Amino acid sequence: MTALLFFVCSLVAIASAALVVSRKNPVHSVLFLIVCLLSVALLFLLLGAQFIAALQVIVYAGAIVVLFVFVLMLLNVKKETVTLHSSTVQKLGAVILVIVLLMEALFVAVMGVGWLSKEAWIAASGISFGTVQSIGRELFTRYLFQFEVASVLLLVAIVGAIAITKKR
Amino acid sequence: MPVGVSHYLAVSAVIFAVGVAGVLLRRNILVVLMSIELMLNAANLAFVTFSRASGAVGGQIVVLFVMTVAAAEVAVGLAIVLIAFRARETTDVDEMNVMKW
Amino acid sequence: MLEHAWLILALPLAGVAGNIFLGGRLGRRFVSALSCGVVGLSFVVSVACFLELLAMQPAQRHFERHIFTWFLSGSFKVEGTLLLDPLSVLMTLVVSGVAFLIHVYSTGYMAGDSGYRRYFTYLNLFTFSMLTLVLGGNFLVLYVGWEAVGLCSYLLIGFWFQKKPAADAGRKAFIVNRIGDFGFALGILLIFRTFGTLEFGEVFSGAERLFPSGSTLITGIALLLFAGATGKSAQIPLYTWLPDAMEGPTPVSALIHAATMVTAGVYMVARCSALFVLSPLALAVVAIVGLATAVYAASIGLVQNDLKRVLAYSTISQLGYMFLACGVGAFAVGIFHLMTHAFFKALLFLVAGAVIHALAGEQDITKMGGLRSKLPVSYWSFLIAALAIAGVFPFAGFFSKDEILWETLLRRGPLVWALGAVGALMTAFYMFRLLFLVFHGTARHEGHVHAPPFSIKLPLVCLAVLSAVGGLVGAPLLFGRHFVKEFLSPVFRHVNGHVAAGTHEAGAGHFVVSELSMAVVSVSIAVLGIVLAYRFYVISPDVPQRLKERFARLYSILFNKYYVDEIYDTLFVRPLVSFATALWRHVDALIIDGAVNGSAFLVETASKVSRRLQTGGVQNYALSIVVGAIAILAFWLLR
Amino acid sequence: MTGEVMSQVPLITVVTFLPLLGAFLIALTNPGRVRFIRTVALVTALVDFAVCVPLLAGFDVSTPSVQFVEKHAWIDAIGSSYHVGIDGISLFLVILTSFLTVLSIGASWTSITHRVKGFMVSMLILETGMIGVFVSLDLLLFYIFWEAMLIPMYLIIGVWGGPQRIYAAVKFILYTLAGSLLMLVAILALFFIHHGNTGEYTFDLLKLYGTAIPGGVELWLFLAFFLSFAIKVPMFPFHTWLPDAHVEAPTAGSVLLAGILLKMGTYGFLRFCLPLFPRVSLQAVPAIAILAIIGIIYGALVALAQRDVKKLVAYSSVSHLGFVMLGLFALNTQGVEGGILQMVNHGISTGALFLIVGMLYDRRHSRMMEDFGGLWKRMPVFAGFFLIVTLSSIALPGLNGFAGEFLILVGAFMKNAVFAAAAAVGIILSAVYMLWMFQKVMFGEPRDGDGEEQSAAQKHGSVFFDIGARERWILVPIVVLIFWIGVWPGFFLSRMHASVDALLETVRNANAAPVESVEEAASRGLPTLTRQLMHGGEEDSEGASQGASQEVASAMEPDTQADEGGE
Repeated sequence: MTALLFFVCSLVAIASAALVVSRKNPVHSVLFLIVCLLSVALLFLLLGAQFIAALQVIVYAGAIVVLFVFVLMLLNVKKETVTLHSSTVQKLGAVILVIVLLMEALFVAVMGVGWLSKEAWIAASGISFGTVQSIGRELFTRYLFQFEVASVLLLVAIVGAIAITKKR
Repeated sequence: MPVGVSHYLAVSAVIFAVGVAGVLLRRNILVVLMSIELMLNAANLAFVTFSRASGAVGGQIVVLFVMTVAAAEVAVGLAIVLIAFRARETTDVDEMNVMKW
Repeated sequence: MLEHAWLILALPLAGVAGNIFLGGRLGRRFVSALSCGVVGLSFVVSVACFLELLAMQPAQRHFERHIFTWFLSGSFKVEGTLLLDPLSVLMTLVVSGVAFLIHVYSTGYMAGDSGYRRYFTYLNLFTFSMLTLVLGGNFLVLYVGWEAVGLCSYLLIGFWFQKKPAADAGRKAFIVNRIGDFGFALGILLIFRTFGTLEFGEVFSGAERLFPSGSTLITGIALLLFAGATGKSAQIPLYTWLPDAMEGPTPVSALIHAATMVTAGVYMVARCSALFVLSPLALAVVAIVGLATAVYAASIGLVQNDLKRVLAYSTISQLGYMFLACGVGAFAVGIFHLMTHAFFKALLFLVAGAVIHALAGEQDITKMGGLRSKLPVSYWSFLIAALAIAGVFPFAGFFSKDEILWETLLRRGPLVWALGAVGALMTAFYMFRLLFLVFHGTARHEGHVHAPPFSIKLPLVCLAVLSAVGGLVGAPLLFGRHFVKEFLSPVFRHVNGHVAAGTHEAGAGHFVVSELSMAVVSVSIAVLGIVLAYRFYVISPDVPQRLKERFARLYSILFNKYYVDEIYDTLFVRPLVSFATALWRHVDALIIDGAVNGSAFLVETASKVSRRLQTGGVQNYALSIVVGAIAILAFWLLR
Repeated sequence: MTGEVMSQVPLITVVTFLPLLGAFLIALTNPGRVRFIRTVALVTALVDFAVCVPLLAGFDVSTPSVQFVEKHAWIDAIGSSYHVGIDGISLFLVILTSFLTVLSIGASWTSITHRVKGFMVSMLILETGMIGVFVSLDLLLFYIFWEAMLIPMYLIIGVWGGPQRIYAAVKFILYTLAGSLLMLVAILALFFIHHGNTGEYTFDLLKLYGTAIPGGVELWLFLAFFLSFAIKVPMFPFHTWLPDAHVEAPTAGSVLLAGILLKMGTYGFLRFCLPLFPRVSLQAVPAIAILAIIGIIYGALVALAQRDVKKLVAYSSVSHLGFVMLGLFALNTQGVEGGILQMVNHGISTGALFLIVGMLYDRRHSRMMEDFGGLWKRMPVFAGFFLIVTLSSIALPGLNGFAGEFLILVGAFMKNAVFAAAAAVGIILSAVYMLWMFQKVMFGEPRDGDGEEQSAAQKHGSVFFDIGARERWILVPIVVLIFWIGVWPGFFLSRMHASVDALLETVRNANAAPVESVEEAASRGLPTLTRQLMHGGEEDSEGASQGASQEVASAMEPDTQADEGGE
C-alpha cells in the first residue's frame, strides 16, 4: 500500500515537474507547480513528516504559488514565442550537464552513502517523528536563534520587496 | 518491493534535475523562478529523507528554514521581475544582460 | 689669549649674523663698520695668540682645544677641535690680516653696488670659513672649512649673478672643486679606516709609528689628499676654474683667488707633511704637478690680454711653486712663499681692481696704458709687487722664490731647477709686460680716469710695504736666522728624518757660498725677464706682433690656453650630459618604465579577453554554477 | 610627578590617532567653512607635533628596548594584538612625520582651493597611517597601517594633482600594492612557521624576531619583504612610479611622499628585513649595495637631464635614498646610524625642496626651468632659504646632508672601499644637478610670465613677489633643523646608539650562532646560496676592495674589525 502510494505520488511529482518546465504558457506552469508541490507534500507524509507536509501545502502551495499567480496576472505576459534559450552552446551545455548531474545524483541515491543503512531507517520510524510537538521543541530550544534570524530574514524580504517595487 | 531511502532520493534527484534544466533553458524569468522552487523542493525532499533515515529532527528544521528562504526569495525575486518588466517590458532572461563590463 | 682663540672664528661669524639680521635695517655704514670691525678684531686676537705662542718654548708651541663632540657613532668620533701651532697661527695671521685689508678696500670698491650687504655677508662668511680651515684640529673640521670656502667662492664668483658668465664660472668652480674633494673625502675615509681617528696629532704620530717609508697605504692617502689640493689650489688637471673665477669682483679675486683660499691646498699638504714624507712617490707627484703647473700656467700668462686673467694664471703658476717646494720636502719654504705671495699677489689684484675701477670696468690691457701719472699710488704699488713676484732683491718674493729654486736644485737636481728657472723668467716677463702695457706708453683708452678713494689707497700702501719688506723674516744670509723656518720647525720636525740629506743644517760653509751664487743667478734671471719685457713693450713695441706672426701656431695654442677647456668640454662635459639625457629618455622612460607600463598593458589585455566571460546573462552564470556543482560532486564520488 | 603622569598617558596612541580625531571633526563640518577646516587641520597637526615633545623628552637613551609600549589584546583568535612603541630607530621618524604634516598643511593653505574638506581629511588620515606604520610592533597592525596609508595618498594625488594625476595615482597605488601583497603572503608564512616552531599563533614582531626559518624559505620570505620595501624606497629599478607621482601630486603630497612614505621602505628594511632574516640579509649585502650604488649614480644622472624642477628633485630622491640603503646595508654602526640620520635629513631637505618648488609653482604655474631665471633679484629672502636647502641637499659640511652622507660613507668604506668610492661620485653629481637647477631658476636676468599671471603681476609688481610671513614660517623651522643636525648630529645619534647596536648584535649573532644549520641546509638539498653565506659570503663582498684593505687590516682597530660584519 505504502509502496503503491509512493510510486503514484512520485510519478505525479516528476511528471508535473517536467510539465512546469516544459509548458509554454507560464499560467500552465504555475498550475502544474501546484500539482507537483502537493504530491511532494504527500511524499512528506509518507516519510512521516506531518508538520512539514502541512507547511508545504500552506506555504508553498498557498502563499508562494499565489504570489506567482498574482505577478503573472499583473504582468499579463503573452505566451513565449520561443521557449528555449537562444544560445546553442547554452542549450547543448545545459542538456549535457543536466544529464551528468542526474546520473551523479542517481548514483548517490542508488548506491547509497556511507552513513545510511536500512537499520537506521527502521529504528527511526518511531511515533514521535515529525510531529508538531517534536519539531516545535527542537525549534524553540536548540534552534531558537536561527529561528529568530529566519524571522528577521522574512521581515527584510517584505521590506525589500516593498522598497524595490515602490514607484518613484 | 520495500520503499527505501534510495527511492526517495532518486525522486528528489530527478525533480532537482528537471529544475536545473528549467533554470538553464527557459527564457521566461517566471518559469526560471518556478524551476528554482522545484529545486528547493527536491532538496527539501532529500532533507526529510535523511532526517527520517537518521532519526534526527534537524533535517526537518532545515526544511523549515529552506521554506523561509524560498518565501523570501520569491518575494524579492518577483519584486525584481516586476520592476524589470516595468523598465524593459519583457520577462525574457536573455534580454536582461546589462550587468556586464 | 690662546684660551680665547675661538674668538678668531666667532667674530666673523657674528659679522655674518649681524649682516643678515640687522644689516638691512641699519644701513651701509653699519655693514661696513661691522664687517671690517669683526675681521679687524679677529686679526688683533690672532696677533695676540701669535705673540703668546712666540713667548713659549719652541717645543711647547702647540695648543689644542676640543670645543664639542661633533660626531659620535660607534668607533667614529670626531671632535670640533681648534689647533693653534706655529703653522696655523702663521696662516691665521696672513688670512685675517689680508682679509682685513681687503674688507677695507672693498668698502671703497663696492660702494656703488646694490648688493653691498650681501657682498659683505659673503666676505665675512668666507673669512670665518677660511679661519676654520686653518684652525681646524682634525681632518673633518678642515674639510668643513675646505668646503665652506668653496661655497663662498661659488657665491662670490657668481656675485653678479645676472651675468651668465659669472654664474657659470661660480658653478664651474664649485663642481671642479667637488671633483677634487671627492679624492679628499676618500682620503679622509681611508685615514679613518687606517688610524681609527681623524685628529691630526694622533694620525701623524700613528703614521710615524706604524708605517715604514714608502708604504702603499700612506701613498694612497697622500695622493687622495693631494687630489683635493689640486682642486682647491688650481693645479693640473683641475686648474681650469680659476681663470674663469675672475668674473667675480676684483677684491674677491684678491682675497679668495690669490691670497688665501687657493693656498688652502698648500696649507693642507704642509699640514699633512708627516704623511707625505712617508711616501716618496706622493712627494714626487706633488713636485711634478707643482712644477708642471708652474711652467705651464706661466706660459699661458705670457700672451693673455685680460688684466685679471694674467694675474690668475700667475697665481696658478705661483701655487705650482709652492707645491714644488712641498714636493721637494721644503714645506716651510712652501709656506713662506705662500705668505709672501699672499702679500704681493693680493696687492697686484688690488691694483688691478683700482685700475679697473678707474677705467670704469675696462679689463683689456691693450686698451690701457700711460696710467703712471694718473694713478701714482697704484703704479708704485704695482711696481713693488711686480718686483717682488719677479724675485728681485730685496723684495719679498725674492727670498721665498729663490729658496724654493735653491731647495729644488739641492734635492732634485739641475734639470728640475732649470725648468723652475724658466718659469721664473716667464713670470718676470709677463708681470712687467703688464706693468709696461698698463702704466707706461700712451693712453689707449678714452674717458675720465676716476681717482681712487682713500679706502682703496690705504690697503695698497700697507700691502706694498709688506711686499717690500715681508721677505726679510726669511733672510738667513742677511740676519743669520730664518725666522719663518725656525718658527715652523716644530710642525715639520719629522720632515728632516725622511727627506734626503743635504739640508741647511747639515753642511754650513760652502753651501752658503753656493746659495749666494745661486741667488745671484736667480736675480739675473728676473732682471733678464724685466729687460726683455722692457725691450718688447717699451723700446720696440712691434716685436711682439712680429713674434706673433712668426710663431702663429704656438701663439694660438698659448692664447687659447692649450685648448684645455675645449678638451674637457668634449671629453667630459658633453658626454656626461648626453649620456644623462640618453639614460633618461631611453633607459628610464623606455626600458624600465616601459617594462612597468608593459606589464600593466599585459594585464589589461588579458582582462579585456577574459571579461568576455562576464556575459551578463544570468543563465550563463547558472551554467557555470552547475559545472561547479558537478565537479564537486564528482570529486567527492571519485575520491 | 610629571613623569608618572606622562607614563600613564598612552602617548603613542595619542600621537597616532589624534589626527584621525581631527579628521573626524572636519568630516562633520560643513564643506563651505573652508577657513575653519584649515584651522582645525593645522591645530590638530600642531597639537600632534606638540605631543611628540614629551616623547622626545622622555625617551631613555640608555636602553635598546622599545619604549612607551602599549599592548592590548586585539584579535586574540590569531594572536594579533594592538602593540605599539618606539625605539631609537623609529623615534625621529615619528617626529619627522608630525613635523612635515604641519608644514604640508601650512603649504596647502592657499594652494588648495577646491574640496578643501576632503583634502584636509585625507592629510590627517594619512598622518595617522604614517605614524602607525612607524610605531606598530605587530605585523598585522603594521600591515593594516601600511595599506591604509595608501588610500589617502592615492586620493591626494588623484584628486588634487596635476594634469596626469589619474595615471600617476593608479601607477602609484598598483605598484605599491603589488609589492605589499607579496609581503602579506610572507607575513602569513612567517606566522605559520612560528606556529610550527613554538605552537603559538602570534603576529607580535618582538616574538617573531629570531624565528628559525628553513634556509630556502628564508630567502623567499626575504625577497617578498625586499620587493615590497624596495618599491617603496624606491630602489633602482623599481623607481619609475616616483617621478610620476611626485610631479603630479600637489605640493603637500610631494612633501609627504618624499619626506615620509619613502622612509617607510628603508625603515621596513631596518625593522623587518634585517632582524627577521638576518642570514639572508647578510648574504644580500653585495647585491643590495650594488643596486643602491646604481641608484645613487643613475638617479643623479637622470636628474641631470631634467628640465622639470619637480622631476629633478624626484630623481634626486632616488639618488639620496640609494645612500640610505647603502648605509643601512653596510651593517655597521656608522652606516646604519648615518642611514637613519639621512632618512631624517632627506625628509627635511627634499621636503623643503618640494615646498620651494610649490612656492614657485604658486607664482608662475610652471615647473619648467626655462620659465624661471633671475629670481634672486625679485625674491631675495626666498633665495636665501632656497640656497640653504640646496646646499643641504648637496651635503655641504656643517649642514644636515653632510652629517648623514658622511657617516654613511664611513660605514660603507669600512665595509668596502670601492662601494664607498662609487657612492661618493654621487656627491659630485648632486652638486652638478642641484647647482645647475639653482642657477637656472635663481640666476640670470629676471623673466616674468605672461597671460593669466599678469593680473597677479599687477598686484604685486611682479609674478615673483617675495615670500610672505606664512611661507617664511614654513621654511624657518626647516632651516633651523638643517643647521641643528649639521652642527650637532650628536643629539640625534645618541638617541639611536642603543637600538642600532642591539639590532646589529641581532644580525651578528644570528649569523654567528647556528653552525649545524649548514648541515641541515645541505641535507635538505637547499641551494648553495645558504652555504656560501655561512662560509664564503664575506670574502665575496670584501674581495673588491683588495689592495688597500689588506694593509688596512693590519693597522685596524679591533672594533672596526668587529664592524666588518662579525664573522
